[in-house]
Amino acid sequence: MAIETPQEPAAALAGLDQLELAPPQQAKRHILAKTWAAAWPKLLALVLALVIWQLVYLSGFKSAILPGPATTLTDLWHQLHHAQLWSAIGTTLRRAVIGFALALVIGTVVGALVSRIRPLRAAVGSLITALQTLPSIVWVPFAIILFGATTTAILFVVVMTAAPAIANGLIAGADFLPPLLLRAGKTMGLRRVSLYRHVIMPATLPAFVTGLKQGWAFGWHGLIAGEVVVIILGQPSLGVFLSNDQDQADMAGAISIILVILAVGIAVDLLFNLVNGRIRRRWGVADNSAS
Amino acid sequence: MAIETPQEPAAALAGLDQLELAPPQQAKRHILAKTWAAAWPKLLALVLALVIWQLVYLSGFKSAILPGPATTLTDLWHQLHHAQLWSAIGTTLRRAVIGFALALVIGTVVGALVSRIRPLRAAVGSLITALQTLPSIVWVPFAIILFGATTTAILFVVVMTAAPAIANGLIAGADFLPPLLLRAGKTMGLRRVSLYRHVIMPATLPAFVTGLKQGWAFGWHGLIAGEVVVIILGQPSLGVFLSNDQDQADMAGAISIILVILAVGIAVDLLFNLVNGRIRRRWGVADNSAS
Amino acid sequence: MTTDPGLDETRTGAAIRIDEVSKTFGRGDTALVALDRVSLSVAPGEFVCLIGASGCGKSTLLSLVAGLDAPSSGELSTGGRRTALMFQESALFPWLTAAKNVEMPLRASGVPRAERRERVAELLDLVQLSAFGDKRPHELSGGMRQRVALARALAQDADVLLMDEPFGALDAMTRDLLHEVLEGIWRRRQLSILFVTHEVREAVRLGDRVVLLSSRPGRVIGEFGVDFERPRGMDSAQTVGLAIKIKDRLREEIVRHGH
Amino acid sequence: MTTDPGLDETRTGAAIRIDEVSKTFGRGDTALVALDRVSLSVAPGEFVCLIGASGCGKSTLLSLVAGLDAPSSGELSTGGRRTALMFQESALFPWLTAAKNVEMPLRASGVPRAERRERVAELLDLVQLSAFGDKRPHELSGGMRQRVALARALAQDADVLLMDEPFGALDAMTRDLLHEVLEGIWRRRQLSILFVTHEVREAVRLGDRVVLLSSRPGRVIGEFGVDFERPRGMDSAQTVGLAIKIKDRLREEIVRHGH
Amino acid sequence: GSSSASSGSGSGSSGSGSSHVTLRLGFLANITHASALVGLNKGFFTKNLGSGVTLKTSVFSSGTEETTALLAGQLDAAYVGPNPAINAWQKSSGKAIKIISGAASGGAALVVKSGITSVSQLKGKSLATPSLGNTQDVALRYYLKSHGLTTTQTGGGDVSIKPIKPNSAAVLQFKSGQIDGGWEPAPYDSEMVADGGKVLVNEASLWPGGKFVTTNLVVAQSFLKAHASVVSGLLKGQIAANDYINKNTSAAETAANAELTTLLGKGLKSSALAASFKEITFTDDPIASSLATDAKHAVAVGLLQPVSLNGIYDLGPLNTLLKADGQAQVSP
Ligand SMILES: Nc1ncnc2c1ncn2[C@@H]1O[C@H](COP(=O)(O)OP(=O)(O)OP(=O)(O)O)[C@@H](O)[C@H]1O
Ligand SMILES: Nc1ncnc2c1ncn2[C@@H]1O[C@H](COP(=O)(O)OP(=O)(O)OP(=O)(O)O)[C@@H](O)[C@H]1O
Ligand SMILES: [Mg+2]
Ligand SMILES: [Mg+2]
Repeated sequence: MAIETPQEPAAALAGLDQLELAPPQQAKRHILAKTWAAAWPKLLALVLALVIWQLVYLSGFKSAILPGPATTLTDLWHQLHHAQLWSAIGTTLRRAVIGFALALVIGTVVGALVSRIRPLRAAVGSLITALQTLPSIVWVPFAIILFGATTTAILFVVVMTAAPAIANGLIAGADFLPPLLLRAGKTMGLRRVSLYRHVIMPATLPAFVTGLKQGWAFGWHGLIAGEVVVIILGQPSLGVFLSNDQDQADMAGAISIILVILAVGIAVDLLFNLVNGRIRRRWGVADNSAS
Repeated sequence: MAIETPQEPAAALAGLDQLELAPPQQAKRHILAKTWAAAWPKLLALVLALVIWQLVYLSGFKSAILPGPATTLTDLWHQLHHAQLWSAIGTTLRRAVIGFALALVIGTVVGALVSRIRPLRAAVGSLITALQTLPSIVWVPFAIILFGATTTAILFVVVMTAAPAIANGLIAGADFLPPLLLRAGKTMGLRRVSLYRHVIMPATLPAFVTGLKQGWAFGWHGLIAGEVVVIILGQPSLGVFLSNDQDQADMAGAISIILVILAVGIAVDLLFNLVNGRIRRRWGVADNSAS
Repeated sequence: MTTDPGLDETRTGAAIRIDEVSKTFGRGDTALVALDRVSLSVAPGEFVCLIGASGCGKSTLLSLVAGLDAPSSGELSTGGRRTALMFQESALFPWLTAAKNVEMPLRASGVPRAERRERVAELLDLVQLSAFGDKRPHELSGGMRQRVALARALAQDADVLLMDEPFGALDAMTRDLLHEVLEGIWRRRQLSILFVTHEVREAVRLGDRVVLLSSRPGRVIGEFGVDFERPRGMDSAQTVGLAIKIKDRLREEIVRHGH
Repeated sequence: MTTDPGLDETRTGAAIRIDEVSKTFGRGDTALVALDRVSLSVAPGEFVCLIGASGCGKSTLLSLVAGLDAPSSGELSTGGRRTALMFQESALFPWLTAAKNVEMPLRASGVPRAERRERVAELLDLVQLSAFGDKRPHELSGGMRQRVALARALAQDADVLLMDEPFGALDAMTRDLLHEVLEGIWRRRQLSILFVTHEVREAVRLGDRVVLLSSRPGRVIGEFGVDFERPRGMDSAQTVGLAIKIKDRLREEIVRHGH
Repeated sequence: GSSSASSGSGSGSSGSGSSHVTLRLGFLANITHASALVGLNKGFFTKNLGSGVTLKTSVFSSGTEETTALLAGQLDAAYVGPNPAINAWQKSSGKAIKIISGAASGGAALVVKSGITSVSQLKGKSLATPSLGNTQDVALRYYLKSHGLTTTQTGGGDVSIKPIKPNSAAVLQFKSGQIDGGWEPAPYDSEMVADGGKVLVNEASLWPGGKFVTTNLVVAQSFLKAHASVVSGLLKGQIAANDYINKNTSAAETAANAELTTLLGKGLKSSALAASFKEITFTDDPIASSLATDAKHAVAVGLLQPVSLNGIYDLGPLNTLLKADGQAQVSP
């Protein structure tokens, strides 16, 4: 059914809402400035960390065990020139991504069901948090029983550690859903799945993204734990490298691997930040962090 | 300065807002019903889980290694009658609580600073997530180097795993602070610390509590990892029990300890739920989870 | 969907029937009776305006009618008619643009994409926000948000329209315009409307009937039929005259109630 | 804190000075000029009402004056006076009760606890919400929330009061009452008030001056001094007469602007 | 790495009538399992198993996980220490596995701070072992017990025993003075020596002939029944590997380390590598007596329920091959 507009007053009023566009400004001018603004604090932090580390090293504190930055970075530099390390990063990252994707699906479904179905929430809501507290090594025997020494076993551990965090993020978000939006959705005739898809899901998106971040972090705990125990031939992985270096008391090597894991973590967080920033801009909360 | 009210119209209007109180109703009648509503789904879930477990066991699936519920629960029952287990639970819980308390303070301060100071955020914001991805065993060598084989070393691991999650919860909350509330706080003359205390902190409380929950879970990962490596004389702990049982391929024993950890996790989650429920009622979002 | 503008034969009786409805919030000491045995009915195609003091339970009544809340006692019915509710706050989805907000009810009722786009454009034009379709709620002014919410409510193609102070944040001119728009749609679609407002002249301008609610707890304390010809002016002598009568009546009630 | 109700000697000139202020939102293609070289000043102790179409930049102007946002060009100043802003939305803190919301500005300015309690009780009484002090915002009706926000703004003891449609959600009676309350406080505290409203008669009822803003981009297009005696009635012939004159002027502007 | 087939999850244990068999072999990535490392690296297994058999290797970081995998039917054969072997035997009431060969012997020592020169000085000290109830743990507890020193499973008693995982953490704690020593397998014992420790007891000195089993080769009984010839091929490969190790030690070291490098990304430091090979003897003899004694000791210190090991060995196939090879036969 088309809606007809009364013509005369609308015309009179047109000017009232006439959109005035400003002349296109120097739009891209800021891109370098922005990159710099994002980069300098990181660089400064890095330099500071290195300086402090070097000072600690020079002070001779536990220097028998703790290597200095020079040793460590040389080690890292050498490793970075080996295909081995890159292949390990590749393997581990692939597992992380696949495991995380599985956890995402499972965690989202479980979280959605648990957050919406009251008896289910009462039944297993607390269990989800409890599962999160289980150390990742707990899952390893079960993974081996079910899947043997396979990549699937590692993925199982990743999923078991990551999925509860993701589900919990969703549940936390749904808990603080603005009731007005829920009611608005309902009066529109949105029900169950469509209500979830169009209202609850987007409204909880911020909490959900936080949950994803936590799930990713938890997943890495499981991933490394799994990789250490289940070693797959021809697939060097960061977990194996790390445990091997620790086993051989090669602190420089271990710290190198830690730095690699940190670098991956930072890269992924920057990715999450992109998503987060986008959501924040959409929601109009982008300027909050300014004092 | 006192404010005087014009008297006449107010009097005329008094009736307009006269509060009518309903006669005190059967207030406490529902307490049993409520407890029951919270309990039956849990009991049902428990019974279901046991039945499925028993069926799996009876089907002979991996029965060489997977114990049935009868064996496991008998084992648990026996352990529960030993002071050992209780002492271990006590030790581990005490460490969890102390470590968590420390992480709470550190995570909150770091989160508050990072969420409000833009260059700091750019510098170390992503590092916080990256630190979370570091598997807990990474911290153990550092803990030993710094603190030796002491409880402090274990607490160090707990703090290093839990604090980033708590900080991240706070940051996530601050990211999605409703700008209107922030502006309201500012026009009231709230600045820096008082703005934080009176507006930002309470407004981010929901996300903060979620972060605490995640921090608690992460902390347990660190706790168990620490307890396995740093064994302290005369202080049996759940971590040691778990790793001993796993070492001896005593699945019944290991599952018993897992059940204990789960029980603790569930208990703590119920506690978090109390807090959460209270916040939700305050915020008027308590009825969301109903479909 | 009844596209026939005539009265549906199967639906007899009132479009909205509110029968001895009471609503109490809370329990025990802090219980608060918001509505006390309110009875009211809106005939199909009727435009009823509801007036009452701040906090007297108007919004509560609308959300009961919309089925968002259950009454403590009494019965409500819309005879199975599709009901749309425009909230007192704009209640837009902050993650959607204005256009997408308006589109949402169309998606909910499964209107195909191409038709949706067309309808959204029409509706935005109707509320004078064509140029703002791609803005998000936080980029709109208060009055603009209210107009988007109006467009969204109209997008629902409901038979019963519940409106909670829909024009409260609009300037006189825009309000006048939207009065005409609403009146036009109401006529064409044969809508039954329950319309909450604080502006007595607005109630007289729009309503077939103006119902007065007492302050807490809300009770129906009076009713005025408005029988002069449409379209009426907000500032016409007739409108102002009746408005003054209604106001006097309200004042009287309040003073009596207060003693 | 200036408890002396007289004019502070050190503050000379306007209480609010808005000088050729422009505000553009966004950049590039989607940039939107909300205010275009607006100049306006409010003398100490003056009550200025601002009227303009929906979306013309009134709220934007207030938040610039309050220092919550920076103008794209031009200058603003309140000469260091304490400024309170009552938002268009009530902007109450959802985690605090009504009383605690009202108490917050008092805490912010370090008023001791006992005095705070007393002041809060007074303020709640003033807005007729004494019985609702311990309710949380979600338990209040729209109009009640607006009144709590008013009480909170008054709690600030500012010299300059910026009010964005403060009575939009109130019924006529409550509004009349609060007009008197506000007028009384304004007089006693020698406040400078910039008051946004859509109700032309309300502007005439309260203002020393009524300033008209054109629609987007906002520009000052007219000014009316209101020189008849206070207290004025909303429905008095004088008020209605001037209001009609202002409305006509507005309509004229809009039509011209639209072509 | 010469032998990996990652295709399929392999359920070779059933055989399922097809002529093609997948053999899933588990081992640990350390030098006590050098027979497996060298066998794989030098292709002894693939050669002897023939083209009809796909060898699928699974590498673990601890024997416990191997036991778990064996009992869960995820492995057909595995190199395991004596303890996991006993565990798997006991947990399955003798139904899951058979030990079909030994692989390595020796290679563990009690290393302590240099100031400690006698057992009696251990009183009040704390010592590390790899994990509660493992071979070294049992050995230490039994050794202390036989010298009149008490221990408890929770670290109490005259000497405090701390099972510390991973072994490197024990080395670290020793290095930083948190513990006074540890009964650790190679190469960690030598690492502790390198960090200023001193060997108080070489485990070999406690055993008759200095020989005690460190690594066994076990197979799943179902697999043994279904694919005796495959098991025989596996044994052939293992005999060849041990032969090679004993005859070309330095080449074997290189091969083992190469295999470790493919597995772990980084091989052992040459010092640790050499020390390990020096301490460990690679032999096909399962040194059955030491397993029984080990079990008895474990029972004695309360870490094992009494268990009958009757029938845990099936050395027939091994002896057949040894005989054919002209080597001495072994006895259960
Ligand atoms: N969720 C709730 N919990 C408790 N009390 C509530 C709740 N919602 C409304 N009330 C109370 O019910 C009464 C009626 O509220 P309602 O919002 O219906 O008023 P209203 O007539 O719409 O007022 P206004 O014109 O100010 O919007 C008020 O006293 C309010 O405090
Ligand atoms: N944060 C923002 N981002 C982009 N545009 C904005 C933003 N805030 C306001 N605007 C635009 O600025 C213009 C003026 O908005 P403002 O809220 O000041 O209007 P107003 O005069 O208060 O209208 P109303 O009477 O409807 O409240 C509007 O066109 C609006 O779309
Ligand atoms: Mg209302
Ligand atoms: Mg506005």
